[in-house]
Amino acid sequence: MSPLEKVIQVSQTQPLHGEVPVYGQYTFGIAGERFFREIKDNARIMGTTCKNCNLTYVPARLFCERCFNKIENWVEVSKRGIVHTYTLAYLDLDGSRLDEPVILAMVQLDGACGGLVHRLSEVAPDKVKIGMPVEAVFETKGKRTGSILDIKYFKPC
Amino acid sequence: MSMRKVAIVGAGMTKFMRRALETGQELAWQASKMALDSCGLTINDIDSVVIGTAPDAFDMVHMKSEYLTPGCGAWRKPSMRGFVGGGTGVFSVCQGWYFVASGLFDTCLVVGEEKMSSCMPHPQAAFVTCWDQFTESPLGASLLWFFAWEMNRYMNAHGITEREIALVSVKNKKNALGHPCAQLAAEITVDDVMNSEIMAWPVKRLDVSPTSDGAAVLVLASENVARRITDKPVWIEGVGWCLDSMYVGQRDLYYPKYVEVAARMAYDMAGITEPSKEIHIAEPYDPFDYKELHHIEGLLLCGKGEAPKLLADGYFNRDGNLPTSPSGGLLGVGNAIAASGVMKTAELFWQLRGEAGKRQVPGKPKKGVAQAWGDEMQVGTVVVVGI
Amino acid sequence: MSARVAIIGVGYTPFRTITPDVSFKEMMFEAAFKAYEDAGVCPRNDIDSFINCAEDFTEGRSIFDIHVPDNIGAVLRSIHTICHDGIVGLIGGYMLISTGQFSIVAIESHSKLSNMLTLDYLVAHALDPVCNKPLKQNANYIAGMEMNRYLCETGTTREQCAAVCVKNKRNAIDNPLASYGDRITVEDVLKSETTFYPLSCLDTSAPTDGGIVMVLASEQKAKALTKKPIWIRGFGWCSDTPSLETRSWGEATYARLAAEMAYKMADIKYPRKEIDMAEIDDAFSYKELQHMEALKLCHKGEAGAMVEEGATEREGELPVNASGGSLGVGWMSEATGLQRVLEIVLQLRGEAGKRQVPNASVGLAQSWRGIPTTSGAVMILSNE
Amino acid sequence: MTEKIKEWPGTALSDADIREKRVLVTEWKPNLKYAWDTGIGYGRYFAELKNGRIVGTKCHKCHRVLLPARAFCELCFRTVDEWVHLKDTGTVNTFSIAYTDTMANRIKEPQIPAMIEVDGSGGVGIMHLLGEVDPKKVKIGMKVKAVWKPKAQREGAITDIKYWKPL
Repeated sequence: MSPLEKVIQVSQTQPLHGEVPVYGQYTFGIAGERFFREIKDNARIMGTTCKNCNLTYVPARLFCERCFNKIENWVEVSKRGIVHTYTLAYLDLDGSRLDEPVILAMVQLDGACGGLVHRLSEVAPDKVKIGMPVEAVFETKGKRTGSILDIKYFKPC
Repeated sequence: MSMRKVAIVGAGMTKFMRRALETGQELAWQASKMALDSCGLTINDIDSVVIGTAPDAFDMVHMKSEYLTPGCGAWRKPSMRGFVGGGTGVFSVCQGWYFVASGLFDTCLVVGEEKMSSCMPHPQAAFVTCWDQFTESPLGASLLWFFAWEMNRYMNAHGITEREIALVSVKNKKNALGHPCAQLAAEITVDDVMNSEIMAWPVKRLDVSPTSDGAAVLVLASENVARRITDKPVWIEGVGWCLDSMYVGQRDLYYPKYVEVAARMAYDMAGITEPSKEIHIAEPYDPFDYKELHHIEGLLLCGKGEAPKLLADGYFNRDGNLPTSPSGGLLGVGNAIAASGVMKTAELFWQLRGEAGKRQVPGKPKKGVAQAWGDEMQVGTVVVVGI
Repeated sequence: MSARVAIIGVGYTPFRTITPDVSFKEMMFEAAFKAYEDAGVCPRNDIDSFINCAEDFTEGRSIFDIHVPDNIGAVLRSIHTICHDGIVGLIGGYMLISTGQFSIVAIESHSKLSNMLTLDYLVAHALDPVCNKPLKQNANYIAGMEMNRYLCETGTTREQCAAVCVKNKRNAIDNPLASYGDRITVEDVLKSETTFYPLSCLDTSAPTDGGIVMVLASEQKAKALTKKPIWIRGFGWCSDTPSLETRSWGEATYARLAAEMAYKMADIKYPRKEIDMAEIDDAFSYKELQHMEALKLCHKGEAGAMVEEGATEREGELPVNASGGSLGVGWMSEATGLQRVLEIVLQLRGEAGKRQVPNASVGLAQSWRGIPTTSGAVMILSNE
Repeated sequence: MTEKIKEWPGTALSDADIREKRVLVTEWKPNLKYAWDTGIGYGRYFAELKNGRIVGTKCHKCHRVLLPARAFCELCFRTVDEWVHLKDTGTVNTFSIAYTDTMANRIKEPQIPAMIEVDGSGGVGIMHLLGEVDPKKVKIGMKVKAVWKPKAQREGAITDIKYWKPL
């Protein structure tokens, strides 16, 4: 057989399997370190305010992505906000079908230009609405590790 | 054909560190902000952004240039990530050049960022996912194999000794003592290198640059804008880049042909016919000590196999005829891959403007060349700058 | 800068959902070989520079550019990889030629997504490591959230989104390259399994394999080499913030900004009138509508009605995705943008066969890099 | 410029900062899996390795042997013309003695990765390992021969050759 001939039978095909055998270990950064410690230690959600653009970033940032200046002005924002948008996720991370959907929402926190993407709970999926007021439910203090998961979920309020 | 002139007008960088607290976005922002401040510009003055960053396996974020955009000042701006492995840092300067030289943009922020420490269990493990997945990676090939083979071949072809090569490490780590961002600046001896742990013979620990987190940034501008900003623009006079075949086994590793091809492209553009005479200062890529010598030869700054002798004679020292890696290079400052290539170009920017402080080479250099290497002994990227 | 740049050659492999008969290298070679034949150029002598568009983890190789030069005739030549959609690769080539230092540049991108076994994990790996990854969710939830907000802000209905699927899959029947051509109804789409409410299974494009290569040339070379140059009249691209927390959810800001840049460059003032056909990203059905509005082909909230009324059919006033789009052809990762440009090139050359749009002379191609990005590109092409 | 900056940005952490949890970190296993199609060139290359044979391809335009076998010649940019059977002997072009593995861990018994020019290929090398040899005795130019896995254990992979030993 000459190489000019193509692969013409399934029996000639055999893929080679492989994977990416490394994993990620991420630091939280200058702003992230303080933002998540405030959640962990004080159950407070903090933002940083860019006075130039009059925007309060949540999660807190070291710099303003718009005007590119350093932001040093830390402010506490509300644990409450409204559902800016949401979805009912019927597929798991691996693509498999879930029995019950996970409710995921972008929660616009009061007083912030941003907010948090998180789960909603204590609400039936068909009762969720855009514009619905919700509040953060924190893990008990001893269980908080300094993570977005220190907020268990948001619930209607 | 007459070409639109492109200048470097500002530069900034972070310290190079084994592991940084800052996120990749924050590192990029710190260096970008410093570069903008250095030439009195704000982000509103920037039309376009080039994001130079090596494999996603380091920062461990898929499509990491998208993730990095806010830190690179690319919010709602056109931004592009050119990628040629280890050659990316110097290539991103080439890419910034074509952004401005095309006439489409007047300014371009060239950001080199790397956060290698995010890759676990070790940044080096990322390389197992680089090589040919069919015929190379299954053998357990590590990055060091390639460098060891090449160093061995280089020594064998010219009768060079490990001690002669070790002198590069001594020189660069010493040069780095003057660099405020250096990770591994040190006063060491050839014996120290020779006695350091063997990693993959002939490569020993002190022959090798560290893995680093860091960022380095340049501000590029078209001629009319540059002249408004500064009275000391550093012109990008030539750029070149080239990739050789990935099939290493059909090439002789004793000489980096890919660097020569890239260098000739850049020299042609810059009108340089005798590089060894016309270039005053060089920042060749030095992830391993022998690589600096190898690249000096590929850059046609001396004949094949001649670099070790010239090095021993002090020719490449900071006060020598042709100072190489006056920054301290990757061996001294650190090897935050793409950031290091930008750092090398930034060093030439500072040196040509006479702003390199403790590292300033004497004799008011007017023309410099920066170069990076990458991939499976494949990539040459070259920038020629002048005042 | 004033000199024009044209596409003078295109080459592509057949697109299929799986391609076990060729390695990615052989797929790249085949597309490149055909493109160089089409352009009448020899890669080893005539092409000055090469660009490949790819992302490492999609290919499963870090530093993917290692694996590129051999496959497209670029050994020991000036070549670089751009980690972006294929349209941005074409923009890179355009800029290289505009410097005056390069006359002919080749751009390659391909999809071998069938070799990527954990696509959902790949998408999730692009999320912010600190704020988003720890939720351990299938990242396509972002599409569900985006669609929901888009429907809410514009009053667009799920039925209108479904009409996009119906149109694109039907268009794909006439495209020999398309893997997902079918005759379906709005009902079929609405009844298909909900994946991320309000998004359903049929609202979502599925992957396909294929390689595409294009050859660009300066005006002088283009005129010498081909009778049918397709001119690049304008382009734009940009990324909005990647941060889920501060991005816009209802509007495709990136597409609007990219279009503004492209229209300015192409001197287009009334896009709906001046553009004859458009290939618009439809990775999800609502995206076509959201993008049409961002591209100013209609007012906000009007795209749905336009599709329902048939204005974007192949015979309509402004044909959109005559190729079948991603819903009909299949989603091709970073090669998707080139698939869009390929359709415009074939149409403007009059080589689109059964699906030929009559009298088209100005076409728009637009791409989006997919979840979770807010990154897109626009290119305006013309045969005049 | 560099002299004017008092404090350069960047906050260096030590391993202990992470180990002792002085800073927050989070981890992610990417779980990226692939099955790469071997296609025309590598497909046959591996099938022949399973048979205990090394094959390359040949381009009649530049007269080069392509190894590992490939379907097209990257220099002439055309499909190749024929398969060629090569010997399983060769010459060491260059080598290393490696004391670290791919994860950067120290290993006790060094590996000897080498570039081996396969006989009959006109000097084209493939990457592999050397075995049954004292690392101190390895030399560039040394003649070697492939040591194959027993036929039943071969799976059509580059690892069907265990290593190469001195001839």
